[in-house]
Amino acid sequence: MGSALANRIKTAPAGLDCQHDHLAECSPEELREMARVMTRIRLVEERIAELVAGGEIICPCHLYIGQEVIAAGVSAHLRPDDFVFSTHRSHGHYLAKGGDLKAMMAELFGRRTGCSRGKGGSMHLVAPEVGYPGSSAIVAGSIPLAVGAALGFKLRRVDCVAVAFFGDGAACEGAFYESLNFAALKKLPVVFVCENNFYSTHMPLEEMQAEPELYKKAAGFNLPGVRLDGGNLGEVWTTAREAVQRARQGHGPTLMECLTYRWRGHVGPDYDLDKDLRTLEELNWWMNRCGLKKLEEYLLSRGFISGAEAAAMVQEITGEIAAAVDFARHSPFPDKKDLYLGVFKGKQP
Amino acid sequence: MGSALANRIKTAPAGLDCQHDHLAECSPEELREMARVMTRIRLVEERIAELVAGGEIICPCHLYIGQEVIAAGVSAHLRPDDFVFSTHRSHGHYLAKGGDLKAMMAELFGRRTGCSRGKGGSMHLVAPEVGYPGSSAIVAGSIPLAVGAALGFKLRRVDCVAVAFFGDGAACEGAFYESLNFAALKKLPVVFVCENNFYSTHMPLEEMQAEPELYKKAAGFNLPGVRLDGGNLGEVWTTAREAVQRARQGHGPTLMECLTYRWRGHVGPDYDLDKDLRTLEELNWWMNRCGLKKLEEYLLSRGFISGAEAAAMVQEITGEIAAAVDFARHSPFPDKKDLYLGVFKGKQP
Amino acid sequence: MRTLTYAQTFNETLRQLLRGDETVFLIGQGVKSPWYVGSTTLGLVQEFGESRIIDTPVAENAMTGVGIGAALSGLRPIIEHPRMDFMYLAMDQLANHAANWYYMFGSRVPVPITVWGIINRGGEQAAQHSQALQAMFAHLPGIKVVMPSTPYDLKGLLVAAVRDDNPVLLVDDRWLYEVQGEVPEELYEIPLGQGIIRRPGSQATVAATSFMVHEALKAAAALEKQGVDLEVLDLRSVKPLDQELLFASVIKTGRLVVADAAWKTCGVAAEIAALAAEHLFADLKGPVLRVTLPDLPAPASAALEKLYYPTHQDIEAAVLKLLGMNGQEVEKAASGF
Amino acid sequence: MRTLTYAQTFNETLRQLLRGDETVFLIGQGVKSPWYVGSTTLGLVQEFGESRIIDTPVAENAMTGVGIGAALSGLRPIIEHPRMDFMYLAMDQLANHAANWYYMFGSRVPVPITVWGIINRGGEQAAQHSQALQAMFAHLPGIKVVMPSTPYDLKGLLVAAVRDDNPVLLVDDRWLYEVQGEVPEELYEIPLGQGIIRRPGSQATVAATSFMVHEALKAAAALEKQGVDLEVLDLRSVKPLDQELLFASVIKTGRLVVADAAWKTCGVAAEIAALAAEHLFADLKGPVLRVTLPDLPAPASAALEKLYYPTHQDIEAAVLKLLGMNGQEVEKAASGF
Ligand SMILES: Cc1ncc(C[n+]2csc(CCOP(=O)(O)OP(=O)(O)O)c2C)c(N)n1
Ligand SMILES: Cc1ncc(C[n+]2csc(CCOP(=O)(O)OP(=O)(O)O)c2C)c(N)n1
Ligand SMILES: [Mg+2]
Ligand SMILES: [Mg+2]
Repeated sequence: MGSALANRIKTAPAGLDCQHDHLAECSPEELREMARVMTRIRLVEERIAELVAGGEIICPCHLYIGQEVIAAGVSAHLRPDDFVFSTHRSHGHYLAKGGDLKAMMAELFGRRTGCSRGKGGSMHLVAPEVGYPGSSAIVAGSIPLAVGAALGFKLRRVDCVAVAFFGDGAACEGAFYESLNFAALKKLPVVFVCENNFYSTHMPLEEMQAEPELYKKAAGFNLPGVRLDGGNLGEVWTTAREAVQRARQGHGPTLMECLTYRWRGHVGPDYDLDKDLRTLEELNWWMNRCGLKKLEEYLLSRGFISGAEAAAMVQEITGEIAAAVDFARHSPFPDKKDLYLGVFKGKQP
Repeated sequence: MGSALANRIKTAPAGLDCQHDHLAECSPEELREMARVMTRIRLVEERIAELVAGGEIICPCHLYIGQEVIAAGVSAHLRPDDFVFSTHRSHGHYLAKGGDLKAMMAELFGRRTGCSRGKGGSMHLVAPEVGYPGSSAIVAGSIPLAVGAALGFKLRRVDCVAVAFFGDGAACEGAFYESLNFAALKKLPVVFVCENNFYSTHMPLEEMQAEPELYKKAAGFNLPGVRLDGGNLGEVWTTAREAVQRARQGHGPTLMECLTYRWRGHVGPDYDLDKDLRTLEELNWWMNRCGLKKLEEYLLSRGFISGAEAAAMVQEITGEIAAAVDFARHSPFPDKKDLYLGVFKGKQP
Repeated sequence: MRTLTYAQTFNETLRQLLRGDETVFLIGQGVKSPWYVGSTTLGLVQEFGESRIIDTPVAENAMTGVGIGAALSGLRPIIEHPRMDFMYLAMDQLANHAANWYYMFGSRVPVPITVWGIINRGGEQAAQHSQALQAMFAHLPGIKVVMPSTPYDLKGLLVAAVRDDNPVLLVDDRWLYEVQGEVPEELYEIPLGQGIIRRPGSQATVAATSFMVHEALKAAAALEKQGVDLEVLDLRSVKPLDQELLFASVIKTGRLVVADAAWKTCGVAAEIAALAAEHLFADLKGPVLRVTLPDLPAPASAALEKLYYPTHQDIEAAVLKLLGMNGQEVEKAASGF
Repeated sequence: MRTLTYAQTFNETLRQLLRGDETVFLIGQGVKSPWYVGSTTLGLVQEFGESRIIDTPVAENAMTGVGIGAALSGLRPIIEHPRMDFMYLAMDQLANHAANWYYMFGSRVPVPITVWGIINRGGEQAAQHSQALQAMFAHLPGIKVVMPSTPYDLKGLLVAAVRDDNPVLLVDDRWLYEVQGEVPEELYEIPLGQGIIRRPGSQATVAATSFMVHEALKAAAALEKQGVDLEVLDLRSVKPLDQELLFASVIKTGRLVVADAAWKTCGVAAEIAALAAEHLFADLKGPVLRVTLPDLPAPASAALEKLYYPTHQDIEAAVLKLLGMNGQEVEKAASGF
């Protein structure tokens, strides 16, 4: 299941070589920063996987491991006043946009110090201070919100951009098409980033979509749609640069379909290999083309980063994660007063 | 407003000549029957316009005048056990599928003898005995129903076909896209007939749709989409023949976009010419290419019908309409017992 | 003070809100139409342009989400739905998103939207074009629901809704459009959550919403002739509800009829009755009666509509029954199947 | 008789219905998944194939409409929604279409669908993945709503729902999946609209739905030790409602607590309380209390979930309060804002 599409991407002209070309347009600083963002996401997610397995984190966690290139490559072009909207699989987008790690970890631990004060959990992270106004766990639910934020930017005459991250499953929902139409009709500053990881829960894309090449949906609404290798940072970065620029300059929306793969199962730390949902072969195929590893190799081979620097980066991040977990563990739980607080803003009726 | 599109169709290779070619495939009997269906719809609608203007009919009536070719040309290929689903603008579809005129008129008059016993009104006609299981006044609402009926036919292994008639406005609703996807995915025996009359209530199509060439939506779901002149009976008839046949033979759905125009305003007998909604020029342009008139001319010029026969047909229909109005007028209103009857089938709880 | 109709007041208030606050805009179906939403939006697109008066494609779900997203980006949209029946298509954005956002994200991101939901019934429009869905929204924790019955209240509640930092549904019944009343020129607020006594009385309370307030007043006038002194309470706000006023009235009169022109089961009238059963048991002198729609879809035929929609007569019958003054049954309203 | 869990019963009943009637099929998200809807559908796709066990794209609105359309063409679909939260997206098809069709077309075209709506709450899933929406559907005239609490009732109600010619919503709470009970092998029906007394008692009635029936039974056991004799009424069917049984019970005990694990305002508990206020005023010895969710979105943190979901303790507190045996406040349930 899913391998027909995996085959399709296998034959695509993507990979390290192509990446070289695109990445050449990035400065070493930019590349190092993206490597840091991706490594941080990867290590955070792996730690969360452990904490879920160990029972310390209870809330359902949809891990982003394997998809890091996309969040990093897109968010590299965003300012803090740009908005990112995400889904149930939101950790990577939150971190790439600059969301606070401690607040996120505390949220996963259900603590009052969490970014949503323990009321949201993994699927509902928030960081308004850096342009991350909340993620929706309703499939396709935040796509119209991104379009609306873009409309807001336009009405307010600010040159901000809204980005909607969503999965291939979301491309089955009517809200997606209604959103494409309105965004294109009004030429709104929004970028639609479809992270096509070929599965929606247990369902392979071909069983959900009559046209699994999702970028083709754009043509029906007169906006540009492109399909790219979501493991290829260069491709993602340059395409996103163009899409964000188009949006910022008032030329309207773009649909980016990024082919990718979630290494873990739909939810939690497992790999969904049992139960006949997907094959080890397929998983290996995708793990072998890990975008993060390719970027590291690129940086090392160019001398943009030394082995020692890379190790130091990992160590620093590991320390940061440990501190975040520690913070979460020692944070108080919300209590009865918190429960009744904040249905409405302003004085309680 | 709307004239950009009117211009587009003006340059299309449609018209009487083209119609000749296609119509040559119809037998004189078939042509006469379609002429009868179209004339009947036209005359019924014109009578209803009078009755609404005169205050005898209260319920909101969305008249089909100007679009008759489509209902007639499509339904010519349907059997009584095929299903037609329609919208708020349903009179033409109901009549073309064989719905009883008296029951329809009584329904518009709000009488107990109406096809929906006075509970539905103009927007909710029904004739299950001829494959017309009800129309929905929710824009795009009956499109999924048609897909579901098609699924039912497939599961029951009968070679019936479901047809969804809907307007250009419906192509803005997410339900339309969800339906296209599922129908194409499962290769269901359904024909999507979009009657693009360039307006959705007061809104011209270009203000609603980023891609007003609606047939293009099909490509995003791997089903054939064709745009045709909905005033050209030959084009509609041959395209529908192919689409219905594809469906019936298990080759899946087709999207037919039929360009057309409603002569009257969105609802009721007026022409929506005041209030700057559309121009007299535009209306005249469309009225000049009346599909019914063209068909009459064709039949007369070929000698397929004589002037006397045509006049007799009109007279017969006029008599039938008068009888239907009479029937409606003399039918009883539903009463309190009727009001409480029939929320559920079976004994009342 | 000037006398305006409800529809005129709507138009004026929208205009003043749009003039006074650049962050306010109007989005919905028909807002630039000459007829789609009555006369409430006439002239707005001419004054404020298509960027602030956004007539939308028929796509209720995303268009509602677009309004919510715009609110997240700092604006104060008024999201109009020409019929509540179409709001079913927008339920996900309203219930899962707007109503949850502030709480779900730990009080960090407010959603200052006003949802203008129109009840457009009668005229043989039938089951898909007649619905009154206030109860569904009142059931949701995170959305306020107001139901103005007079031009004055409309202005004050609409202003308060737009200025409130939370999702507020304003339920607007087109049967009120010709109601006249005195309305101040300037903008003012009526706090969300305040009811009002429309007519003080001593023998029974009719707690009513929206159009039914006028029916209740008619009933009061008719009953007065029979020597019955009715108190009419206009709830104005269904959520939050002015329990204090409600309770005080019932404590005074000892009898309660609730009038709400929507379905009976799990409706707003059920909630008011339940509150009475919970908190006013000792004060009640008799049962709490509901005057509502029967649990039936709206029929088309005018002959049936006449029987379907509750009127002052149903209220009168209920009150008389409570007072034991009449054997008359509250048939229509109490049919409850 | 065999003892089965509720989840096993679900699986067996579906299997038997599919075997016994070619017109029955199952459509919804996750119906062929090894985990999406618990173990309720395990093995079905293997036995009946992908044409009758249709796992769908994520497109709630159209997929529900597809089920309805299939019903119009002569089939009896079971339309599954893995969470009630997602049903907002299908509200138009359920409310405007399925619930209206039979009435709107003059009793000519029935819509024999069973909607299987799953409550999947707890586990820190938060506001968009925890909802219990029975009241919204009970508010709609044209749809029946049943809420089985035991394996036996599940089977009988599911069979009756599928055989009924009308739209029936079966509200399925995953917290019941491990409940055990005796279940006959063969298919049988429990008529829609019949409640049942789970435990006869004399001092107060607890009318409960679904999972709350078990909490009520726990409360009854606990209260018995304090000498309180509680009657527990399992409503089973919310619409139609077994008014006769409810009224008889309250007439006997004179006291009523309603327990429904959904939002309070305009909820099912409100309706029951309103019915009591309307019809049982003379029989009641005290107020009608509601044990429900507070009017809050579901929070994530387990620490908050513990406070959020009502339990037998809330029922006990309510009963004791009614009996004047205890100053204890029914804080959680009666917080009502
Ligand atoms: C409206 C709605 N329907 C169903 C679900 C259940 N659900 C949660 S995640 C998911 C799969 C989404 O797949 P995709 O969009 O591809 O994102 P991915 O998980 O692959 O990142 C589904 C169906 C939901 N959350 N919302
Ligand atoms: C869901 C929904 N939204 C809005 C409406 C109001 N409405 C009735 S007809 C109509 C226009 C439909 O336009 P189109 O689909 O092009 O059909 P036409 O009237 O042109 O035949 C609208 C918006 C509705 N009935 N249903
Ligand atoms: Mg996916
Ligand atoms: Mg149209």
